[in-house]
Amino acid sequence: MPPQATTPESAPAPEHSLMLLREMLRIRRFEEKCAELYSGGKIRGFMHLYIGEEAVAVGAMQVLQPDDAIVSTYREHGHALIRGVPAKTIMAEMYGKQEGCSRGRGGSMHLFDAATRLYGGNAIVGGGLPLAVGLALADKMQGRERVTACFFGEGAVAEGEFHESMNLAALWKLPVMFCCENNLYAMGTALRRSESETDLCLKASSYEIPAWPVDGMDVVACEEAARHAYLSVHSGGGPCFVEFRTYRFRAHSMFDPQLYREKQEVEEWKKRDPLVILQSRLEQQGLLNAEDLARFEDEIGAEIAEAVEFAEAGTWEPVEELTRFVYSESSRS
Amino acid sequence: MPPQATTPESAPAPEHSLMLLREMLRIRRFEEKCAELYSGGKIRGFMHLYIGEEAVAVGAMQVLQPDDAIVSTYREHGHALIRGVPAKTIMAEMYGKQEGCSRGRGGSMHLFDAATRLYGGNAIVGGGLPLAVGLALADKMQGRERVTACFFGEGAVAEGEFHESMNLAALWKLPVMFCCENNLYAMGTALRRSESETDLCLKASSYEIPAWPVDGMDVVACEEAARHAYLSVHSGGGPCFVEFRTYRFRAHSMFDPQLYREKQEVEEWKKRDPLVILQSRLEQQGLLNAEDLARFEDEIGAEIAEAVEFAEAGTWEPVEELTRFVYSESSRS
Amino acid sequence: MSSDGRKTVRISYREAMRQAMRDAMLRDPRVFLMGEDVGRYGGCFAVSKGLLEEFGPERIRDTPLSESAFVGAGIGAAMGGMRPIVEIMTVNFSLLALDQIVNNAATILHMSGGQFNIPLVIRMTTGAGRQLAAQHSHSLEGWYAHIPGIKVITPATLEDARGMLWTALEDPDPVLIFEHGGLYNMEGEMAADAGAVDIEKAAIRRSGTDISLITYGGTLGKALQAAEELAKSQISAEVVDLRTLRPLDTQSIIDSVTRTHRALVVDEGWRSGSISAEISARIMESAFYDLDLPVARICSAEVPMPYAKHLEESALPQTAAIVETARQMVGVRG
Amino acid sequence: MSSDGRKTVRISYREAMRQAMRDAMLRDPRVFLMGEDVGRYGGCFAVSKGLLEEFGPERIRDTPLSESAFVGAGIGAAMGGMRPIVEIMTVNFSLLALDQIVNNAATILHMSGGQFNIPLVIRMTTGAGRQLAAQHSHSLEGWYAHIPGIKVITPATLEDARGMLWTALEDPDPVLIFEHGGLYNMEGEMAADAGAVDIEKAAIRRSGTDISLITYGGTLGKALQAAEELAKSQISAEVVDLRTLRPLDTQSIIDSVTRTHRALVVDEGWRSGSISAEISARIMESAFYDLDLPVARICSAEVPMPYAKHLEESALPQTAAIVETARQMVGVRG
Ligand SMILES: Cc1ncc(C[n+]2csc(CCOP(=O)(O)OP(=O)(O)O)c2C)c(N)n1
Ligand SMILES: Cc1ncc(C[n+]2csc(CCOP(=O)(O)OP(=O)(O)O)c2C)c(N)n1
Ligand SMILES: [Mg+2]
Ligand SMILES: [Mg+2]
Repeated sequence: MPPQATTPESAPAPEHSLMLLREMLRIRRFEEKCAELYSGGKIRGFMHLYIGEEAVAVGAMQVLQPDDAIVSTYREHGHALIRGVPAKTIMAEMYGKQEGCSRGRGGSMHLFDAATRLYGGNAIVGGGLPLAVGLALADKMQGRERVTACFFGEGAVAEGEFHESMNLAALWKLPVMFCCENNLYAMGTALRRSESETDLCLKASSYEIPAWPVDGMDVVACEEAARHAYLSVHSGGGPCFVEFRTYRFRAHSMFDPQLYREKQEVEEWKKRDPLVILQSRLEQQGLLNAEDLARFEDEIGAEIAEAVEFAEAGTWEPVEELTRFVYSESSRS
Repeated sequence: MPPQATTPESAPAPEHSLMLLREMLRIRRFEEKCAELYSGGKIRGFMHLYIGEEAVAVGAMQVLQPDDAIVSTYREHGHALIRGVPAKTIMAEMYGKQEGCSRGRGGSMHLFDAATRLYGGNAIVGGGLPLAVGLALADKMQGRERVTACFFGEGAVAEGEFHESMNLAALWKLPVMFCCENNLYAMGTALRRSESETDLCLKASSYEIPAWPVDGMDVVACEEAARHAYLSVHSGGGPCFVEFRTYRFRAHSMFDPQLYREKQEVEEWKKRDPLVILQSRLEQQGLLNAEDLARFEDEIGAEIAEAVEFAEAGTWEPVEELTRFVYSESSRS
Repeated sequence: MSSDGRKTVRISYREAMRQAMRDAMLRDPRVFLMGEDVGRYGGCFAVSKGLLEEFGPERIRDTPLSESAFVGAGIGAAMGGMRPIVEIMTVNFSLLALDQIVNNAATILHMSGGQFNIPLVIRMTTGAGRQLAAQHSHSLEGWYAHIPGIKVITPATLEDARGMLWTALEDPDPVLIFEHGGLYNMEGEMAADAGAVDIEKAAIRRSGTDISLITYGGTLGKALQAAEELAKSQISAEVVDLRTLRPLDTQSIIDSVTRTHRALVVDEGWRSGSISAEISARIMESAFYDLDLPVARICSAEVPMPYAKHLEESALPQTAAIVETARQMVGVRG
Repeated sequence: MSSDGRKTVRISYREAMRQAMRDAMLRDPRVFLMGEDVGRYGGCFAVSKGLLEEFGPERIRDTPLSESAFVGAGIGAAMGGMRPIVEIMTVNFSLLALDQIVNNAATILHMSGGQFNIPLVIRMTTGAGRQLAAQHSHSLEGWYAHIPGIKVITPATLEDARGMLWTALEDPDPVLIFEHGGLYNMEGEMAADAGAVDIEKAAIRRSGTDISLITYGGTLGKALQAAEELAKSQISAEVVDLRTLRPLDTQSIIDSVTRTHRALVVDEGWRSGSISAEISARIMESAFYDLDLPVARICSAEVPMPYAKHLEESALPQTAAIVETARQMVGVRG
């Protein structure tokens, strides 16, 4: 059962709300294009769409500052886009072109960007958590008041690396914002089939980490929850854990017959599409009109078209360079 | 601070109490001999003494049935002895003789015994927990009403394998009795320095596993707590977690200067020596007299002397047999 | 009809593997399958599709994402009298369970002085070639073959996909089965009554006299193509399929090399410390004086696998390189 | 005074390692040590004894028993601008952190297209010989050397124990340091001003003309003893200390073999798939025609290490076997 709509405490400024809607739309349209390009064979390998979960990345990213760090998973297109990695370098990456944000060596699951401190999509479930702990440790030891946001799915909670990382972050009071994207499934495994205790916040509490759930389909609520967490972490209170209750509208990856869930369930959740929720709310409040929406679509369409063009025009790294980046090229660290 | 003495709900029958005392004394004297033999170079490698923690093994073993299984750690002399592995085959094992319970291939950290279903001392912290889960799974799938008792120290709680095993056992409602021997230190690391939340039962609860602590210096209380857990597990209620609050009187292993704790603290705990507690209680109740004690000492002394003799007389496995037991000798499983 | 007149069926490697599991489940009630998404999802690569419906959730167990725990549980269950087939979705994730495999599965029989054997089978997908990048493209079967106490097998044909599992399940000790992800869709004719096959001997997949192409798993197909190619220029290449990487069937390797006097090892693992190094060393030790020229190796480039198709292809052993190298080697008349 | 007239001090391998860490902590505020019991306990093998008192708990960090998390945290901290020295108590436990080492430390520079390097040093004790049995006696440094993206070094002398760490810390990429547990108590004279040394080149520890004994780490001492022994019967053995297992200094190996025409590799790892196999294969590939006879290997028996002293000794490479094998090899005049 999808959670019911909650009206967020304080309504944000109109233009901010419009921006949130526009950002979610950017992810949605960008990924719809990715799906199309995947079918066309332009994008290969494993690709995991974020469609349905846009409110989480958009809400959470609002509170992060430029010098904060981000660690994500293989389902990270949304995080990269909203963090500010140019759509064109992301698209070029998925094409495997050297103009891509990881030079075409990473692909969809491994978007990295030093400029925005995106420490990668990580394709090992739970594998990013220890990295986030270490990034936060470095900040703390160097007296920098930064936060590291770590995104992972609820499936990762069963991994030993989750347990070890939560404890270490809490024990050392490190500035990590653990953002659990609970979309109820890990591939085909429902949360109730993988956890004896399905209340994830209760688990976080067992490490003495402040934790709370939030309606992951409501971008305003997501931003609010993220801000609570951010302030607590940033003020030196140690890590926080936010459970974003969301849902994946598409298949797990591009090869998933979805035998494990009812169409009916998906339809129920689609009624709570984060874009629809915010859009109708804004319309009710008379803050959104058809022109705005049309303008958004146009601008985003143009951005994506440009991204595709850029990727198409991109170049293949010469095979002679195959063995680059196994070790650093400068011999000093 | 050592916990204060608790008077157990129901006082056990006198002869049972005397037996408990005698069993604890067996471990104590056996290990004092081991320490002596280690200094003499008869026993080598790593050896970890259980002295101070005898009440846990003696209390817990009382409730186990012959066809139950046991998984332990490198600190398992007590578990093996009380489970019924003959003192002489344990001693021979520590000598490295082929008459040892593991043919001299395991040593102090790896006492195995098929007859009593002792699935080994395991020298990887946390490494035994998944094995216990699997043994319990096999029992459940084969409709056998057996219990697997899994002993481990509080230090293991920080390992990912603890987290994964607790969840799996709870998720599948497997008959595992998790016996956490909380002696407050993992080598030189105090619990408070390794866990953000030091209430271990609270952690167990986060997997929906029933959990309770018990004074690990009071053998009667230990037996009672173990019985509660056993009945719950045996009746199909899924796993239980018992935190035995105890203390290690000796060094972690034979090479430990104990820089990490105050002599004073050790002395405090020695006042709660499990043997002293039970002995004085029995004396007060007039259930124990000097003769009993003298007889115990004599019998145990004889048992140990025989064990040493047996080990001394034991033989070295021919080096030609070095590569045996890498693979099974019968080609069918 | 196959050459030997047995009735054959058209089948895929995936289906052969599934039949092997189904057959094992039917033959022995102690057998069960446990792993991530083996049930409701139907298996990450659809290998176990339909088994949940047929055998139920007790014997087709979906596990949480806890590689170390469920592999360890497989070891425990094996000691407890079951015959578990533990599926680790891919070799890449098996690193999270390595402690259980190396410190428990491989050692307990020995540490217990022979008291407790571990009749466990662990299946996992291995290999690159599908643009899955650095964390999803490992070929570590040769690396696993370094560990005493476990056996490592690599079915590369339909018959082996169909027949190795049962033999592995009957083995008293832990057997790791590596299935190359690129093989699942391979289709062909297989004897309708195909059943258990040995897991000890290497197989000559094609006889030849000029050079031995020694390989296994995902690169067997490339080696056979190369041999076909070489035949056009009158070079007769023998193709040896190792089948089992531990214990290695050294004798078959040596026999082939003493016939052909030239050896080229093809292996998808990274070159340094690969199984191909071990094979080269064993030939050095046992057939040095039969060699017309040094044993050569074609392995994967020593680089984390790049995503870009052209880079990945250039990192992997390819038929053209095998042909080219073999030509040069045969050109060098001993 | 040493031969070259530099002032020397008597020191143990343990103390040299400690001085190296202390020196690094003093030289670079970004350096810190993190691991199990490195602080209050003083280090499982007393290597970090006293450092907590000098540098405090911020820079000498005791960790919980969470190998995967604190190794991963080391990777993150390195990306965050620190220069962590992560101590894994022994190689046996490193298997619990292998996912972080192989899937993250070794791949991130590459997956990020060169954006994020990992200046991380991981130290661990390795090896057998102290009757610690099957779960505490692994020698996996050669196994780790299979992984592209990391470097593997094995200090076997006082100078290397003192000098390799700093160079490793200055390296922009992950470096794994394997310290053989049997070396800590080794004492000897070391130049008082001993400092950083390279971590690229193998070293000739003793020159010879009849045979090359190629080894590293815990078996260097045995090889040198063997050479001493062989000298008595007029056999001149050259002893090559590899020092770094990845990347291997192939040139130095080949140079030595082309001089001596005979090679015996001594390695405490299990034989199959050991680093010695890679060395044999490389010699095959680059010095085949210079060999008077096949390269030979003396490795550990392929068995989980038994506890009993006599069995453990018979499982490990021993001086006598090196001497005997070398004698036979030199007996065979090419
Ligand atoms: C350690 C590990 N085990 C298994 C996999 C295969 N796998 C990839 S995604 C996935 C599901 C993860 O679910 P969740 O953490 O909830 O994230 P979501 O995909 O729902 O966003 C699995 C099992 C993996 N990549 N890593
Ligand atoms: C995975 C692993 N890490 C580290 C060690 C080294 N070690 C051996 S015993 C020990 C302390 C364990 O403490 P605890 O679990 O509390 O058990 P105790 O020794 O107190 O009985 C450590 C760190 C190990 N054996 N295994
Ligand atoms: Mg999920
Ligand atoms: Mg303890």
